[in-house]
Amino acid sequence: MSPTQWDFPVELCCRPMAFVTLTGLDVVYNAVHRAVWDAFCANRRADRVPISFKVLPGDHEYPKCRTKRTSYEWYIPKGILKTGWMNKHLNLVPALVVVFYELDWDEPQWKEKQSECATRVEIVRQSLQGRNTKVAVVLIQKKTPLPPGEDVIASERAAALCNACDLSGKSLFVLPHTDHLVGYIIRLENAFYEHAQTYYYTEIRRVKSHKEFLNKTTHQLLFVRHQFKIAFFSELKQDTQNALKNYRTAYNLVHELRAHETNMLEIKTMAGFINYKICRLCFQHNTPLDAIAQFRKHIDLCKKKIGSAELAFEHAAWMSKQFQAFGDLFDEAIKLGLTAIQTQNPGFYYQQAAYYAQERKQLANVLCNHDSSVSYPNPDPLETQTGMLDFYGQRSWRQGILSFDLSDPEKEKVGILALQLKEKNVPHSELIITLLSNAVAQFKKYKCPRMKSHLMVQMGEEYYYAKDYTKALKLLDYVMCEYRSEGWWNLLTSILTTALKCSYLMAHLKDYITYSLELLGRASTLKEDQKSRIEKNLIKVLMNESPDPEPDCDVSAVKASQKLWTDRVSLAGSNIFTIEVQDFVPFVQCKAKFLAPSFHVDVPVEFDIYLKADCPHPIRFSKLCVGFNNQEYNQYCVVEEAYQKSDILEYSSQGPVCLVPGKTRKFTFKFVAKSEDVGKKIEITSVDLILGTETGRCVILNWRGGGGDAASSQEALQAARSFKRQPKLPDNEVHWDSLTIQANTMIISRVPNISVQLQHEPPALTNEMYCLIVTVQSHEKTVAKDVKLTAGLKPGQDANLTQKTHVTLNGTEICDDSYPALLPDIPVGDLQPGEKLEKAVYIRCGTVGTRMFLVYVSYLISATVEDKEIICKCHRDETVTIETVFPFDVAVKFVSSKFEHLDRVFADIPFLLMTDILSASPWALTVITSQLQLSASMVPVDQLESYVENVVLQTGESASECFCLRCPSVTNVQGGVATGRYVISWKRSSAVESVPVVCTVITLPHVIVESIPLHVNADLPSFGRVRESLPVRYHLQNKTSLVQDVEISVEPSDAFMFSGLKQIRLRILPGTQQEMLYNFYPLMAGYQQLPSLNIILLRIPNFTNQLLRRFIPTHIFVKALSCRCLRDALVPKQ
Amino acid sequence: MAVCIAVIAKENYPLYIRSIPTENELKFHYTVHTSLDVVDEKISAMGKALVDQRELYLGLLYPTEDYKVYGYVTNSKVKFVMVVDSSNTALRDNEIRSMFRKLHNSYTDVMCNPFYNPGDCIHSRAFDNMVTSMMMQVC
Amino acid sequence: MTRPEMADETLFLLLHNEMVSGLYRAAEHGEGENGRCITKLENMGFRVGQGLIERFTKDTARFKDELDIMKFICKDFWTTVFKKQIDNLRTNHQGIYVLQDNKFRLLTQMSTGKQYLEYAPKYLAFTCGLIRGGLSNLGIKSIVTAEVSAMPACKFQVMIQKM
Amino acid sequence: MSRQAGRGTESKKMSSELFTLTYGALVTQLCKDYENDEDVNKQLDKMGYNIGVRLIEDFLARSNVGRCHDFRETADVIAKVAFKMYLGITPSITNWSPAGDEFSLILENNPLVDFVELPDNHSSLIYSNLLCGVLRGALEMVQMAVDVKFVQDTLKGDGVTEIRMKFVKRIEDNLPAGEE
Repeated sequence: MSPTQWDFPVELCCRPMAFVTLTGLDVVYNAVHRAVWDAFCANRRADRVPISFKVLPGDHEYPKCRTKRTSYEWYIPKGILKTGWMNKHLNLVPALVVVFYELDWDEPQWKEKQSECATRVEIVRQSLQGRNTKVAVVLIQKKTPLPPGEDVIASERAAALCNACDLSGKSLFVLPHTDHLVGYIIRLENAFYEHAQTYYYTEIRRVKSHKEFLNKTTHQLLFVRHQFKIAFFSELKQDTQNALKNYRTAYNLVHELRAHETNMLEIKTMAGFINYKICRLCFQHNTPLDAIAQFRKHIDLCKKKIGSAELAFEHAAWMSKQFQAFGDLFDEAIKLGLTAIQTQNPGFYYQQAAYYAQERKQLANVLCNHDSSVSYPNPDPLETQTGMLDFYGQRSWRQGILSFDLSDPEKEKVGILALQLKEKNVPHSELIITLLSNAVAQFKKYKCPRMKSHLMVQMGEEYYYAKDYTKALKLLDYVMCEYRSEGWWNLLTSILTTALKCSYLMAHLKDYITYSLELLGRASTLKEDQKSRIEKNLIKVLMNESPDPEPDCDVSAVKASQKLWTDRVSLAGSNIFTIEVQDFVPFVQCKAKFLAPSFHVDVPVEFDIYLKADCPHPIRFSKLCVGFNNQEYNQYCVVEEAYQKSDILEYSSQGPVCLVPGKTRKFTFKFVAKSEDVGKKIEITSVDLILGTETGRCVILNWRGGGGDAASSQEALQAARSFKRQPKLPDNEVHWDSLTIQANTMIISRVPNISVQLQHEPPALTNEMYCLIVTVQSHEKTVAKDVKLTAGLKPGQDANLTQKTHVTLNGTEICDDSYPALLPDIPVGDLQPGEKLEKAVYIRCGTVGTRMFLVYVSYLISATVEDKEIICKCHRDETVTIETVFPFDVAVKFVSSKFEHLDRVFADIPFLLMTDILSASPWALTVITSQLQLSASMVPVDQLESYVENVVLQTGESASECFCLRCPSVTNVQGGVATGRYVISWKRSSAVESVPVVCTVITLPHVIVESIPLHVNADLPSFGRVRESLPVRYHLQNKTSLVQDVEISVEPSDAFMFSGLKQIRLRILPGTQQEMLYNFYPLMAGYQQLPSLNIILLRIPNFTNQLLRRFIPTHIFVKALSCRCLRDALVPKQ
Repeated sequence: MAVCIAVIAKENYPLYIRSIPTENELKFHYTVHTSLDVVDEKISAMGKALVDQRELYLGLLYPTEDYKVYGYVTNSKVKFVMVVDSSNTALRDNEIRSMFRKLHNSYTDVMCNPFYNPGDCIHSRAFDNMVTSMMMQVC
Repeated sequence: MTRPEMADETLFLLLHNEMVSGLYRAAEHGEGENGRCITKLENMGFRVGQGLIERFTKDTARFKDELDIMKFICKDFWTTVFKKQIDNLRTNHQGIYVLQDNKFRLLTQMSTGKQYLEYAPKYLAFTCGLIRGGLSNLGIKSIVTAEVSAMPACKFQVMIQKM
Repeated sequence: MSRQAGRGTESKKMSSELFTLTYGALVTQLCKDYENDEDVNKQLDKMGYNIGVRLIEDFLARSNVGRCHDFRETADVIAKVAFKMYLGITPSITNWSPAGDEFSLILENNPLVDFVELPDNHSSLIYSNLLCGVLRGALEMVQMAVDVKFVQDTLKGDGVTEIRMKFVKRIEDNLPAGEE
């Protein structure tokens, strides 16, 4: 924005710096000079002294200095501060003039040069007539100077030059233009800075010196002026402390001035300036609280200083500016590191500035509404010869006139008129909005969301006044939800009202309707009459007519919009608007409720839609339709009425979708669920309520899900807690609050009407074909079609079970591993009502353990729902847990021919294999047969045949067999020799013929085979008799391939006498055998130990008798005497 | 005396707002609403504060040009906001304090009225009178 | 308002008993089904709790945290209402508190021991509500249940529902 | 800011708020449960009666007042002892009927109605009707049939609360009075 009359002048706002002019530099054509100048200007950082340089020609004319006043006796000041003054000392009157001159000490034409330099200095001095401005000379030299003192010529010529130019040595400088330029420059400018400071110091002294001449009566203005000047010079001198001090006094002095309507503006202007300086310095000194305090004081002092009533807006403008300026200073300080807080941040000042800007606007509207005939006065009373005022804050048409009574009232009038007419063209809203948005930015930063929203509302409203409706709506729309969500209804209402106006003036249909919907709703705090006005308008709009204008809208704007509306109307038809009402509080409330959380597929799904209107008059809707996650159903859930456009106006409470205010209306819907939706969730995804008709305009109020809106949840909560009595309602009506939304339901399959029974005889025996008889009976009224049976291992159990379980329908043969664990969907045809069906399922379990089996019967049946044929898929399932056990345990052992347990057998020597089958099954088993399948390394000694054929074993009974085997040769392998397999064929005794025999194979244990050098066996009768001879024949067989020397001895025993070789050594050839005969003669009866036969193999010392004992008997039973013998014994010997 | 007195629910919606009829009430509604920013801040800050600092009286929320806004929060997180004319310098912190106390007592009685449903807007003669007295009384 | 600070306890106990039996009587006469009696008593307690806590916390400092509040309930609140403190407060620090009263006022006039155990719930519903209401007004949503093993001792379990 | 110190240390005395609020909750609950105020009043009276018949025992036990000789004496005991003991107030006894069989209890303030503000839709509710029931029940236990009702109520905007009691008859054989 271009600076207005109220903006502070730049010279006030800038930071005052010592003003130094540089002459004798040709920065355009002379490269060296250029370089020098650049060195002065280039990067002036904080560490460089604060000087503002300016290059001027040597003969530049500086402002003339007025001749010093000798006495203030008759002097009457015409104003407080000249508008030119600050600028003069910032940019026109230098503190120091520097004359640059190229001159080396060894200059040949020294004389000439010296005098030229002198004249240059003189010229400068001339034009600074009467000022204290210092002059300095800088010699630009090509050579680097020698250290001081060493260069004799230099020092003397320097002295010469000084008095030629009548300069003190301190004011003569040498600038060797070498590579260290910048260094020299910095030294130079520091020197300049000192000169400047002394200059400003003297200026301060000068001003102070006037003081004594002044008197309180006539020179009040001067007190202020001088104080200000001192402060300002102090600033130039960079003495901010004193500056501040003096500004403060200046400030107090301003307020001591006699204020009057005519000089009010001047006083306020100056007060404003000084206040600005003070605050600025306070912030600079990092004492923000002082700044704030000063500002508060300032405002309190000036608030009421309004000035002339006709120009009241000026005061507002001025106030606004004060606040804005302070806000800026504050913000500036923060940028430089000051920390602000939530309750004390620049935002408040911008906000206040905006507030005064608004006030200014209102005042302007009142004071400046001259009708168009009034023209701007000519000549322009605001014009001045210079184009500017002489003193800050004076009236152009009476500058310098101090008398309080208006010398020329006519002139005054014209002047005021001019100002008023000017004010008329000020873009107030623009100003206000800028300030507001500044404030918004601040409050955003300091966590004040609500304040922010509030300001945005104001911005919106301002845009509305500025007729920028689009922007207005954008803002209002943005903040509405804040107020809605926090439930500040009357704030929301007022915002909506403005929004409605905007949308009306833009003839923006959708918005217009949306806002109307909410303004009619329960959240709106509008009066009934307003509501019914809006409702009427809404209906008009729906009937494709123009609505009446909103109250107190700008007349011209209304005209414009009416035009727009008529245009809109003309292009009627196809005007369908969908409005998502969920997120605000529309005037119709909606709740959808399924009657049950789940429905069987063969009963109709039912739900209610409850609607309630909060608008003043009954209203008719053309259509109500409900949307589902499965659109299939949408078609069944529509209520529609065909009515003429005209009906809409007359509020007859008839018609399917007519809502009477405050009454809860219920719509019940029914539909038949699709059978493919069984097991799925049906969800109401939308409820659409259509207002108006396609022919006219048509609004679709759309609720996502089962209704509800921005306010409903809180209301529900309150209602739940309430102790209020709810008046009794007729049965068909309900209390709105007591309704809860239930927007989804499950579709579950039809209840099956069949029975499934299972018969079987647990436990199952490993590997048998376990029979499970499934009996299905239909109790359906109609035929159950396409009955399918799924049977087998219930899925989701241990994976290994699946490998070891096999199911088949064919029980006549053992099924192998190729069979599945579960037989899916075995078709078993149809079932007539009452019909019974039996199916045997055979299960083979390869391992013991518990298994869960599933029997699942599914079928189709047609049902009529709402006289609509549907095919329902029903199913019933049964699960059963079956234990599998071993049918029997088989024990196997090896024994010697003497039935002694063997842990090893001897090559080529017969031994016995004994098997023992112990039934573990609770059911009787029939062993069909058994079979011994020998491995190659074993040979049977005699014919192998089963001894247990068709043996029936009850639980716990066992059947044994014994086979005589021989292992021909020692083919010893690690872990012994494989014996073979023992195969038992069996079935349940109870099982029918057709049931297959189960073969259980037992792998026989391995046995260790050893060779033996000498095999001995004995022939002897099975028993002996006392005193009867008992012949025993021992066969000794050499199993080695060597001749064996054998030493045999028989130890005597008390129970026997015997005849035969007592001790003998003999030799047995390889592979042959020797026979020894003994005749034992038992002496006593009983189980007697035989005389023991000891054999020693000379070649094989470790051949022990223990080994022998394996083969030959050690005891024998001896019977008592026979009678005959007794008698013989009794006959005495003659 | 107060120019506007408001009771704000735990959830920050207004339970009761009354302002002197002469002024534009909407303005006060905004003032009260915006002051909640500061209340929120103070409460959240207070959580950490020491016991003696956890006073119910929140003090001056923020000053505007022409009004001072004070705050108070009950243990049930219901907020009282009182707007006072800045020109009215007679009102010291202590007066404000005691006014809030009165308000709180009166509110408590409302809470104890069996026919009042907590969370609903306050319609109570007794409370009205109390508020009126505070807006009338010249401190 | 000049209101008498004290009322007589007997009157309250009788009132409470009569509330319980009155409600059940009404329920039997088909005026409101039986199951809702407990709920009704609980709701009444809730409302009373809200009111009481508002009064009792009028002069207290703002609470520091949940535990601070629970302590207040066990000490000040309980004392004011039942003339004794809760005997034992335990918590798992995950939002479950168990308040144990070894001689609960509303059970003392019923014969001690296990004799009338099954009637106890009726006589505790109101108090459960009282606690819940108090807490809810202090901004703590909770579920309160009671458990009696041997009268007149009684445990109230408060389950805080985080929002 | 010291927290509420534990009150009601001396036995039998307790925070009146609990009683008042509980009664309030009861009344509002009944208002919700019953169709109209008349039913509520009935219910309150009935409950009061049941309380009364029990309260009397406690009363006789704790206040060792002997048998009353006439209705006036009864009135005094009710006002000066019973009300004081149970509600901490002492209503004044006024406008006796000439026959001396009827009098009024005037309650300046009624603890039951502290904080209560009747909504407009409960014009016919007799908020404190429980008291009538209590008095009736209690007296019946001492063989006195009385008729008790509110004739003024501060809740209804009357200056005071007035309970009117009328002596009906002596009950000769005291039949055990069960709950009504």
